[in-house]
Amino acid sequence: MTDAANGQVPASTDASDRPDPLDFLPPDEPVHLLDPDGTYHPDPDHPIDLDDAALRELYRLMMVTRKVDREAINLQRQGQLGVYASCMGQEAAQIGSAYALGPDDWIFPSYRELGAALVRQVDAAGFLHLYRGTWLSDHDPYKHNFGLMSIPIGTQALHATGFAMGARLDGNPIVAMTYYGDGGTSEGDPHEAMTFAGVTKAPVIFFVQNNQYAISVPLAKQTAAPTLAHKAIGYGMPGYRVDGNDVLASYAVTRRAIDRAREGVGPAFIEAMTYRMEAHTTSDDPSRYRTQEELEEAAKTDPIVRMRNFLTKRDLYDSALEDAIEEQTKQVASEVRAGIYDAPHGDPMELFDHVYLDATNHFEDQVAQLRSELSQGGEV
Amino acid sequence: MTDAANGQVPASTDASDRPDPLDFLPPDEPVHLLDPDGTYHPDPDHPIDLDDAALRELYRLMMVTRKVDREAINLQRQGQLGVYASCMGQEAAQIGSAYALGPDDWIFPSYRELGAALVRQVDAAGFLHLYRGTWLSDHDPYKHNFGLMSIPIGTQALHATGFAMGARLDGNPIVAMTYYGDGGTSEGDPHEAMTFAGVTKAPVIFFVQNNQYAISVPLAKQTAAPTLAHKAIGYGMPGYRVDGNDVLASYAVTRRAIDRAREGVGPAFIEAMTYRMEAHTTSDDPSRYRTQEELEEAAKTDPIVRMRNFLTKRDLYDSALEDAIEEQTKQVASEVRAGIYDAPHGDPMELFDHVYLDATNHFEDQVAQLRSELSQGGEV
Amino acid sequence: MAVTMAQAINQALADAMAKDERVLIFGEDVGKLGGVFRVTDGLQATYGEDRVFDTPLAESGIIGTAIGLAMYGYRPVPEMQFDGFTYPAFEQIVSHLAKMPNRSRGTVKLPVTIRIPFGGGIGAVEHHSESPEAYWAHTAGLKVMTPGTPEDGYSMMREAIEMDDPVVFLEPKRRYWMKTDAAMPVTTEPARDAVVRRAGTDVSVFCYGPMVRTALDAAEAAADEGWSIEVVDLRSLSPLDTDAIVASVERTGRAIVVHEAARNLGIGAEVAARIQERAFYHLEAPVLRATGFDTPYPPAKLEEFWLPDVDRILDLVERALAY
Amino acid sequence: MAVTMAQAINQALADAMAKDERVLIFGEDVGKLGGVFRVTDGLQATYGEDRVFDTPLAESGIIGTAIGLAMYGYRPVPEMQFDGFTYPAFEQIVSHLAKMPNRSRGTVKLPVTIRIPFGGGIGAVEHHSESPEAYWAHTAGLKVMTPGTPEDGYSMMREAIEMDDPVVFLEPKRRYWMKTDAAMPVTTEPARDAVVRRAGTDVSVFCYGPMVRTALDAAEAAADEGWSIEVVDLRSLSPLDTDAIVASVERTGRAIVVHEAARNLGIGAEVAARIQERAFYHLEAPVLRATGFDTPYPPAKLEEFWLPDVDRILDLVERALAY
Ligand SMILES: Cc1ncc(C[n+]2csc(CCOP(=O)(O)OP(=O)(O)O)c2C)c(N)n1
Ligand SMILES: Cc1ncc(C[n+]2csc(CCOP(=O)(O)OP(=O)(O)O)c2C)c(N)n1
Ligand SMILES: [Mg+2]
Ligand SMILES: [Mg+2]
Repeated sequence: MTDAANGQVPASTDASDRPDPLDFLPPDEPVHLLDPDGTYHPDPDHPIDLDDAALRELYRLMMVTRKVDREAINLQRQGQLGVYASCMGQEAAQIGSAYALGPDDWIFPSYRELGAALVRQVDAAGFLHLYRGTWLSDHDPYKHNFGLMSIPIGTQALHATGFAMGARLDGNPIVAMTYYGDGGTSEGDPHEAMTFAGVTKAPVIFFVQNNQYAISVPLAKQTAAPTLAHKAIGYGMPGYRVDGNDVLASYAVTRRAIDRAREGVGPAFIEAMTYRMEAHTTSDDPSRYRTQEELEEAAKTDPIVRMRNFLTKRDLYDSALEDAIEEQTKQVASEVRAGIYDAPHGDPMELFDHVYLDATNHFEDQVAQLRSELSQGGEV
Repeated sequence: MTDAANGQVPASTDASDRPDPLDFLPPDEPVHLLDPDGTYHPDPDHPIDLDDAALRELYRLMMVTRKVDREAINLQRQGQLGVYASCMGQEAAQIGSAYALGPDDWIFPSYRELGAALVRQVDAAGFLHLYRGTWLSDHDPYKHNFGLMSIPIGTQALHATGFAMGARLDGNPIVAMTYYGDGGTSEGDPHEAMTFAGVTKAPVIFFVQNNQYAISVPLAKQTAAPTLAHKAIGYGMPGYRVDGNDVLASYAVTRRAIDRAREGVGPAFIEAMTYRMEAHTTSDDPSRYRTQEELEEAAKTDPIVRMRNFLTKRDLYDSALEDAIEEQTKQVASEVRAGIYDAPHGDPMELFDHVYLDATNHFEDQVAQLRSELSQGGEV
Repeated sequence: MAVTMAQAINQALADAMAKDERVLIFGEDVGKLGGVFRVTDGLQATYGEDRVFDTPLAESGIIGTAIGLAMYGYRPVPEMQFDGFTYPAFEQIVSHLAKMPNRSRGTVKLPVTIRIPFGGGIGAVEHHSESPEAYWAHTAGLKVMTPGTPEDGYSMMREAIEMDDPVVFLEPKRRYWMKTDAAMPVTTEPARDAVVRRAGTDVSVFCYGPMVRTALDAAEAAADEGWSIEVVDLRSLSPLDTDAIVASVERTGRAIVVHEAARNLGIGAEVAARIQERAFYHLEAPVLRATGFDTPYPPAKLEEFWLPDVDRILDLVERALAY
Repeated sequence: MAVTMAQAINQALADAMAKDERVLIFGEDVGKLGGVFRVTDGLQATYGEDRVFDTPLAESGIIGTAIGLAMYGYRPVPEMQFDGFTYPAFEQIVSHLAKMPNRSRGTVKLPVTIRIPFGGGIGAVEHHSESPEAYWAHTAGLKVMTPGTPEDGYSMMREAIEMDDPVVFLEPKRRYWMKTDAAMPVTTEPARDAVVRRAGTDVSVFCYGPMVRTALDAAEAAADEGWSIEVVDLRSLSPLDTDAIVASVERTGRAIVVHEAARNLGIGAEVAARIQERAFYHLEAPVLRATGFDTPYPPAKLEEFWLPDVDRILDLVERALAY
């Protein structure tokens, strides 16, 4: 184990075991398949195995996401939601990547993943109940393979890693993907998650949407790393970089990482370059930290326009499709409005029901107290 | 800021600002200047600006460290210390690196840095009081520019970083160096420390002694990184690698990183390849997890023998030096024994004195209680 | 001109920075944005990016570097953006900030003031309405204080920053918009002293931070029922001003503790334990606790049912008087 | 053949793994080394490296991945190597492990048992003798239990692992070498129940974990003075068995709580608060607390002066009887 001949004390892994570190480094430029005008640049390393219906579906999902997102902002303005964190501008990153997963794969999201949620068919109004405060979470994670939205930054990366470790142990060929932001890469938890994933070769994908800001803090104040993807080598996994406003590139890069993980090769890190078009949340005032010009520049990279241009060039886009999608987005938006406006207020007595799963009667007196307060107030 | 022309959303730092990432990667092999037989390989990138007295001093410091270390193990066996974490085998890494610091620079150590402590002239018996449990710490950090020994793994990396941020803010050209182990690289705190250091260009050196084990856990189970030094690029700082059993290489590599930091270029990470020759602590039983052969192989890379061979080849070592050092180590060892055996038992009433610096009388009754217990027991 | 609690704290930070150039402010979004509650608004513009700066998104990093900066000689005032996001920094706060001065036998001073907007009542999403004060108060070596008025927001903040001990400074976020006509700067009682906000003879109500206003409202309502409530604002949660607590109970014979935090092992437990230890023969009824329930903080639409309010306090007043 | 507490827990882990292949054990050095206290000794050899494995050195990582493994369907039994090293995992324990089942309205089950050797008395260096139980007990959603005997070490561990709720299982490290002649497996009372370890009529002494033995010794010594002490082992620190506590005080009229943790906001505060709430008219003396002091844990040479012992308990017994 030690190589006394030249007096060196080498690492306990043999040099021959070691993968070539340079393979873990990101390419100089993010992978990019679609120009803003829709021109497609095929890339043999990143093939697109999608038929016409699937290409249209990606577009449709982005359009629905944008519409629900807009509706959520309206609902917040109307006082129906307490707050909302928009994913506008990030639809391609989310939908391209989530679409690359198999049906049994899992997602461990942050609070901004409406697009990914819609790919997993999470009910849009249900998704928004977190923001309305009806209940802390509304969907059944096991029905959609979509974990609870995690608000404490980066913490869900560990849940994804543990889940993937479990799948690997169980011989179950599924992959877990976790989403977080550029800011999230600074927290200790994603660091520990990547460390565990590297060592256990857990089939987990760390998908980071680099939308340039953590609330008001720009990337340059977040890290001095050449790119976020350069972090991956430090955990013995590849760091990929992709143009996150290019839904095809997001799909293809993620797909490659997923296939690799499913084969048991190990985890991967993906940095998707994108831009947060809206305020951090509806409570935020971005005029304090970014300029109108910057925003206008960024708007020119809109992921939806780009995909529409591509579909048009391919003759996959026509007014029939346009009308159908418009119809559908309107429908979804009205369902969302109804789902929120008509939502039950939540039963206060349920507060005690899920604190412990094994029944315990230790807060009987508190249950009684609340019941009596409610009956006095006549509130329920 | 966004480059709409090709539809890419680049990072908010200009490409021209970015340093060449490859500069941050470690060399293929650790820097190594001395062969086990003492042959010296000059390296223009790592000059040794030490005169003969200094070369002898490095050797002397290693010898004293080894002796005090051995004495500490004896004292533990005699029941004088509760436990002790030996640095045997790691003397070159610690002493070479600490010797490279200027007098006003600071060290933020873990629990295993006896060698570094002796370079900073921390009293050896005082150092051991932590292990004896006389008091939680005995030396004055401001007298030696040597922080408190940190037992929770990796946490001191943040203190070093904050200190260095402070120095930079203050225009004070000092450098802070923090020591931790291979296992420590997995914790969240060093990750956050390197992130902060990278962004603020704090003059801090992360010096990791890769002694192959975290208690019983070998490096391969700690991380899948190609080497620990490959972590540095993820924070925008260079990752150096050095043969930690080569005191000259440890000195030279650290010196280079320190000079760079002092000039304001920013932090650096150093991985020193070494080997923990003793048990993790005196409470540990390493026979459970490593073989006698492995230990014997490692013993061949002894850093002290190597330096002695070098001095001999240079005609800097003779029996006069040998005798003088032997005399001195004996002297130090007997001082340590005396310092420990004669140590006061600690005044229990002092337990209340430093909890708050601004006096408060809120635990008066507890003070009274202890005083009464002591007088009843007649223990003090 | 009326001043809000948020403005009063902002003014205290500005004045502390003006007085002592060793004072530094940092955290997530405290710079250009001025903090999500605008408590650090304008400070970066006035004092520059060296003294008021945004950090990477890492709470352990914020507190750990604050410790290093304090060791260097600065007086850091780091912000934790919300109560629920202090937990990643728990290790640095509990094992290092609280212990290092003691561990060094007083050699190392850590004059760090951690600002934390805390508590519920603003309809926020999960993790944004926590009341973690008991975690800090149980930790020897930390001072824990919380203002219940804009005046205290100013004065206690100044005192916290000037103190050589580490302070966890809990800002009652739902009272950020509470106003006073008092002119700043203002000096109120020393932070270590509890203050009687309203004198009374029947029941002592102990409260702090966001619940001071609520307790005063309850006292007002109780007066209509003919009950005379004494409202005591604890202000310092660690150390507690036990003498003032006991003195009040000696006057009234009955006590209620009010806080948002869950009841189990909340500050109310310690206050009750001390009262019965020190004023056993004065008690005419058990010390009762009007608190949040022993459940995680509820979703926004249900918080009104969870949080202690005037009615919950009055219920207990009635119960206490029935003994 | 006598069995130590450490061996009893080891046996419980082995039996749980044999019974249910979803049980996983992991943490720092739990594999080949068998844990620094050898509590997991031999388990990796028997159950393989897939089910018993060493993790990287990262406590948040250990608990965070335990949550993910539990979501997948495993029943993880992670180890925190020492009490003082649980703090880096505080965020994952408090914000996720404790809250996720509630947040998901019961959909997500997290049957995780965190093993933590805790408490002082073994002459260890700093951070190795902490008593953090109040932090966990204050956190709704966690169950907190600690055995005071080898039999409970076995039986409560089996129960914890079979429970669907997250459990913080505190192992009193200075009692690891305490012996019993009872044969394993053994089934003791359900973990939720407090148990009267010695009946008495004059004063109730409530204790748990490492202090059970100490309280029994104190009761023995008190008998020589003619005082009859009832010793109640709380076992579950959250939820507390309030009924049993109150019943004991109704019998004796006097109560003392004993724990190593600092007094301020320790478990004793909550026990005292509940006793006076529920047994006000039965109390003939205030509930007193024999605890560690409100200071950081002392260096090894001074721990005997800091830790509660027979004398400190007897002092309080005498004080309680003097009322
Ligand atoms: C542990 C923690 N600290 C602080 C916050 C407050 N906070 C919410 S979002 C946010 C910025 C996140 O930035 P990034 O990770 O880039 O994700 P983005 O919001 O841009 O999608 C902050 C600081 C939090 N939610 N969790
Ligand atoms: C936060 C924390 N977790 C666990 C421990 C227990 N522990 C003490 S030393 C050690 C291994 C450290 O390994 P490494 O970082 O490689 O340093 P080395 O001991 O080899 O010098 C562990 C797990 C600790 N001290 N702190
Ligand atoms: Mg972002
Ligand atoms: Mg090591």
